[in-house]
Amino acid sequence: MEALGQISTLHYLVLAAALFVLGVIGVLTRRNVVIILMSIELILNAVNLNLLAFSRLYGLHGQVFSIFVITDAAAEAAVGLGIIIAFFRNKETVNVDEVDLMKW
Amino acid sequence: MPDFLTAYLQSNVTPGEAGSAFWALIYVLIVFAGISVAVMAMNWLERKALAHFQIRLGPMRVGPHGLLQPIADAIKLLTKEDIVPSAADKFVFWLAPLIILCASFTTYIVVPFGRAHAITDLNIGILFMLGVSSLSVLGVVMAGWASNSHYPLLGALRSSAQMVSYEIAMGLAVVSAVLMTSLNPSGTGTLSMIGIVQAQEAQQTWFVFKFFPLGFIALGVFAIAMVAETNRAPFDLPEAESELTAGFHTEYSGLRWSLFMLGEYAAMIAVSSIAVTLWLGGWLRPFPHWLAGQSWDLVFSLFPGLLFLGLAAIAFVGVGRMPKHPYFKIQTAGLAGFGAVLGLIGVVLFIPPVRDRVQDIFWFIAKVAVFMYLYIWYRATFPRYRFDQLMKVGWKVLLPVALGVLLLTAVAGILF
Amino acid sequence: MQPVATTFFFYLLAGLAVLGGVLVITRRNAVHSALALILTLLSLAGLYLMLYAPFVAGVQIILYAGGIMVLFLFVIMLVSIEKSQKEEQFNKLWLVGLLAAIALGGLFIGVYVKGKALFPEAKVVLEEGNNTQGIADYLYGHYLFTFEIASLLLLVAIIGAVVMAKKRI
Amino acid sequence: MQEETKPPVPPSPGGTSPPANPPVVSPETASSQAPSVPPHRAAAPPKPAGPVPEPWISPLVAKLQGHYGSGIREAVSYLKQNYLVVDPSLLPQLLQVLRDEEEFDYCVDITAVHYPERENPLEMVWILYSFARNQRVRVKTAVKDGASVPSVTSLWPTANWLEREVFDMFGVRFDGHPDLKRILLPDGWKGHPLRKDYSILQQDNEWVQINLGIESGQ
Amino acid sequence: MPEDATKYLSHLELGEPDQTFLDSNELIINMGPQHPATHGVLRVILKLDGEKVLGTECVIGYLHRGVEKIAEHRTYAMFNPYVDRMDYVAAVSNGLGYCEAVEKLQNIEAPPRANYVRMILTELNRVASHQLWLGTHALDIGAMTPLFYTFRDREEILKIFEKYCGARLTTHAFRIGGCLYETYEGFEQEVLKFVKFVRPKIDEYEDLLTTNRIWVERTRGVGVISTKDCIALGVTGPVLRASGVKWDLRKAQPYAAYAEMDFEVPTGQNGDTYDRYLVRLAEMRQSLRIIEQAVEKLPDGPILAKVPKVLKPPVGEIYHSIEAPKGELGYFIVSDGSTQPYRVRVRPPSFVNLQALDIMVRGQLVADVIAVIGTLDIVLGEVDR
Repeated sequence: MEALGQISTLHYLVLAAALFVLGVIGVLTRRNVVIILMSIELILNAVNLNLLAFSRLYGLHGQVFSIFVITDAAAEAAVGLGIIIAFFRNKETVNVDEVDLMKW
Repeated sequence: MPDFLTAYLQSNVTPGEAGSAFWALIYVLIVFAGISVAVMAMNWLERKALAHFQIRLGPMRVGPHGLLQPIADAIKLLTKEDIVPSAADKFVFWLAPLIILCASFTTYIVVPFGRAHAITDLNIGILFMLGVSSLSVLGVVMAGWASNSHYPLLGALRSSAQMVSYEIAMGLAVVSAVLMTSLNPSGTGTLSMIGIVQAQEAQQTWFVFKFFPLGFIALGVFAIAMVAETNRAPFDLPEAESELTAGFHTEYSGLRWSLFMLGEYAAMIAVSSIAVTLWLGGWLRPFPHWLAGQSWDLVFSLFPGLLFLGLAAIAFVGVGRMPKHPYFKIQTAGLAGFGAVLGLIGVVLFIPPVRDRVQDIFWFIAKVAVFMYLYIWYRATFPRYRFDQLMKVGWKVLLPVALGVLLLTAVAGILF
Repeated sequence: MQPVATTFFFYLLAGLAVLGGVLVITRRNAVHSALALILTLLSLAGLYLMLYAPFVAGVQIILYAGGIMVLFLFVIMLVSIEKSQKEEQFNKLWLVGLLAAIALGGLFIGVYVKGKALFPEAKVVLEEGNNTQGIADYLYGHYLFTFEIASLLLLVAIIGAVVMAKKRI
Repeated sequence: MQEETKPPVPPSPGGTSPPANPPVVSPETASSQAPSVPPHRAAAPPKPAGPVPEPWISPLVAKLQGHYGSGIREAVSYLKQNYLVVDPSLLPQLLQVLRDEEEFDYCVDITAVHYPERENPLEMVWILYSFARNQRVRVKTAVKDGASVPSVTSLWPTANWLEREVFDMFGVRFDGHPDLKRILLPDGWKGHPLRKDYSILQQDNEWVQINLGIESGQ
Repeated sequence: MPEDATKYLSHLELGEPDQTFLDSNELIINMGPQHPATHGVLRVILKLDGEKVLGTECVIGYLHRGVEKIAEHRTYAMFNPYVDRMDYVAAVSNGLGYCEAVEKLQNIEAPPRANYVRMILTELNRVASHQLWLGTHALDIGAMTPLFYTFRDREEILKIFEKYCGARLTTHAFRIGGCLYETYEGFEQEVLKFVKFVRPKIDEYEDLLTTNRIWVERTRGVGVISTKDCIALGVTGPVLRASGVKWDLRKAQPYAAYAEMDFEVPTGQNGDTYDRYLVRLAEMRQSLRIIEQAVEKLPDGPILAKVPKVLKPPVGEIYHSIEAPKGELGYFIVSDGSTQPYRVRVRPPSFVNLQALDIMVRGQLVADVIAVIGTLDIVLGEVDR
């Protein structure tokens, strides 16, 4: 444990980057819309972690912003899931590759 | 070691604040064991009280007046076959009761049983409690889904919809109480559980009487919402046995089922503790200012000991009324022993250092017990709401009332 | 209150968060994905506590773990997962996506390491006791307009969600 | 039904059955007793003269007879209870008239009695009641085995289950019934148990074996 | 009527069930036969739109014992105990209807004392039946406590039955031609004592429920059935009376000695579950009134008429019906002059009333189905016979 040393801001940033990348991989590669939405949540959380890590350096602004990000995530989840339900009702699937109509 | 103990006895902060990991651990163990025992006692009391409401006797066979019934039940549940439906999602099925249990037990980290009798004092205490207790919704949804059966799924959907909707009214009622904590010269309130009680102490009134009737209405909203939140009668639709058999835990049996029960009762005690802390002055004794003074302090500090002596007296009356037949010899001896233990506790509680140390906890528990009794009373009296009516009560009655109380509290806070 | 064993807890929580993230994007069953995401969210809440942001941690637990994820689980239960489980889980561009994402991650880390010099030496003293008040001051003072915009956003989201989820569009 | 001249009163045990016979009759004999057609003179002789069927004279009957003529075979009053025996061809109209014009708005019961020896073995019985008159009337008609009877579900929705039960128990088909299927017995059951040719010990062994997995239900 | 007759049709067009609960236009849910709220072995198939009921279909017959067939193979007297097994919570009423029907057919008259004893026992049984109904109905709606109260008080009635004829539930209290047993020593006092005991208890049930907000919300406007629908569906008993029809066979066509009794027929206006609850409670009070009067007027004399050893009713048929606690209970008996009935048809009130379930729950919620099944007061032993 000692070898790893004191936890610095960089540690948090690397963790946030890892989560961000995981989220991006999910968004780019998965076909299930629900899981894509969850990956987006993962990305938003990585951003939050970044904001909080920097807020240790620059003051409370980061924390306030992370609250806004969480608000945004809630709004996004509500609308996104609404879209998924509407989509599923019409297409009987949650596969994003099948969203290939401009109109139904 | 004695130094350690005396140092502890003289400290007046929670172990979390003191940064004492050892005492925090001890507290965690004590609180969790205490809650488990309280759940068992509550179980017994509920069965007995409900039985007497319903002109029955309730458990009578295991131990005198069924006193050992919870233990017998626990043994039965532990040794029961653990059935997992073959089509269930095994992992989630296994995880769900644990989540509910953890969610309801974790809340006790911030419950202040006394100024120094909490595991720790988080400065977001009430937020933490609401947040963690809202996690039990996850357990409910998971249990319903993992059972892979219609009734549990419908029960879980109902139950989670109910919990999520009542959380809002509950949160607003809590906010109005938190708002009251800011009515001090510095103008800053607190979210800390201990801070809230201290604010009531400083303002010389319980928040239930603050801006009467605003505090009272807020407590009312919270008291209704907390019954719905814990899925108890008359809001126990998720478990409406006449409609959905047993709701989300239909497929559970044995140990896992008992974990659900444990979680449910622990959550009941937890939300009651919130109500007591926020509105009923937490660990403060009744009439701290009206009946102030040394002698009154002394009188009130005698209550715990007197209560236990009273219980012991009841036990001994029971011993006297036991049938004299040799068949009841063990039972009689058991009851006498129980009475003796109660009496001993009562005597110990009269020792001055113990007395001073314990009376906070006593008043807190006494207030929580009132709410526990109310739970039983509701269950004996009320029919069950229908789902749409329940939603109507939550959204169209409690929510506007809570909002109004919040607004009026803010206005009152500025004016007075 | 001084955090204890910071290093240990950081690695524990970071490990759990990454594990959860990996599970989110690899699980076949969407419910398991959601549970993994909850694990990530809770460990992140722990990390927020370590970053002296208890209020954000509380909000994270209430809103994310207790609210948004319940919504997710609801929707997953409503849409039939049996069918989607049998389908191919990843789209055809998975390799490209993976490479792009890893490149992005490399870029990030590179920037962080290079830009380490930009981080101020001295940390701001964030008082845990005043955290909530501080946030409130910013929220209702400095960021009041943003706050109002956020409430408008939520209103729009509510209307949007209701419209979307209605039976007939 | 055309050449039937005798009123279709319930059968008597016939002259062969001595009145002082021991009461216990085995099921087989009971069901195979020949209900011959002689009219009601067979009322137990030793009894004090009990009530006998009398013609039912009332404006209602007069009106119906004026309307339907010989379609109303008989209008009888027995034990202060009135019944009409009518031709099956009159059926839906007559019942509709009774309901709409004579205020017999409550259909108490629909049932049947099986007389295997008769030419028209299934006697259908409609029991009607009028709230306005506080009066009951029974409408009876006899139909051939396998014949179907018009359904009165459109007149009285209550007939729905009652007719299903008659179908279940007697095998009478009802024309125009929306959902004629068995009600008390399981759907695949063979036989109609309340017919006299269905022994009390009889059961659909095949059904029992397939669906219950036991050799026999008895 | 034919144009709106379709609204009474209860068979469901069962489509492909939707597994997802999402477009739940055709969610089919099966309730029973093993379900705690179906009062026995009733199976109801529910077609739902979300929680809203689009239609129901009852599947009955799980308790079918062929009572009518058995009757054709028993003598008149031997069949008497079987009728107790139909509506087993109101066995005395069943027996009364059967005995009176056979008496009419045989042209015997029960002595006045027998009629009064019959009336007392039948009314006691009506109270017991309504008490059992109230307890189970309240339990279905979630109020647990009334069940224990009503069962405590029903116990006293069962004790009287037990003392009178040795049985508590399937009493076989009456015989053709009267009652077999003379009343026991202190019967009158005990019955009067019971009446005095139970009056305040009925107020007690009312205290618990009548003004209870949740109870009122759960029952008012739930399972409404109009007078017209009631008559069209042949619904009788308290359900009909709660819809505003003042019709009680005890008044309309008095049997036993009801003509000499002074009592009222309680009615409701709205035909909803709450009114049916009030009507039944009022009926219990009226029953107590009848009992008091009957005990007061209880004449002396023989309790059993002279009945031939072997009953051979003359050829003919009879339909006799009484007001059972659930509605019109009729017996249609065809005699061929032999010792055994040629055909016994029972017109079961529960069976006919159960048909109204569909129209009462359409458009309501699933939870109301349970309330409505409870308020119909069905006994599956009678539905299935």
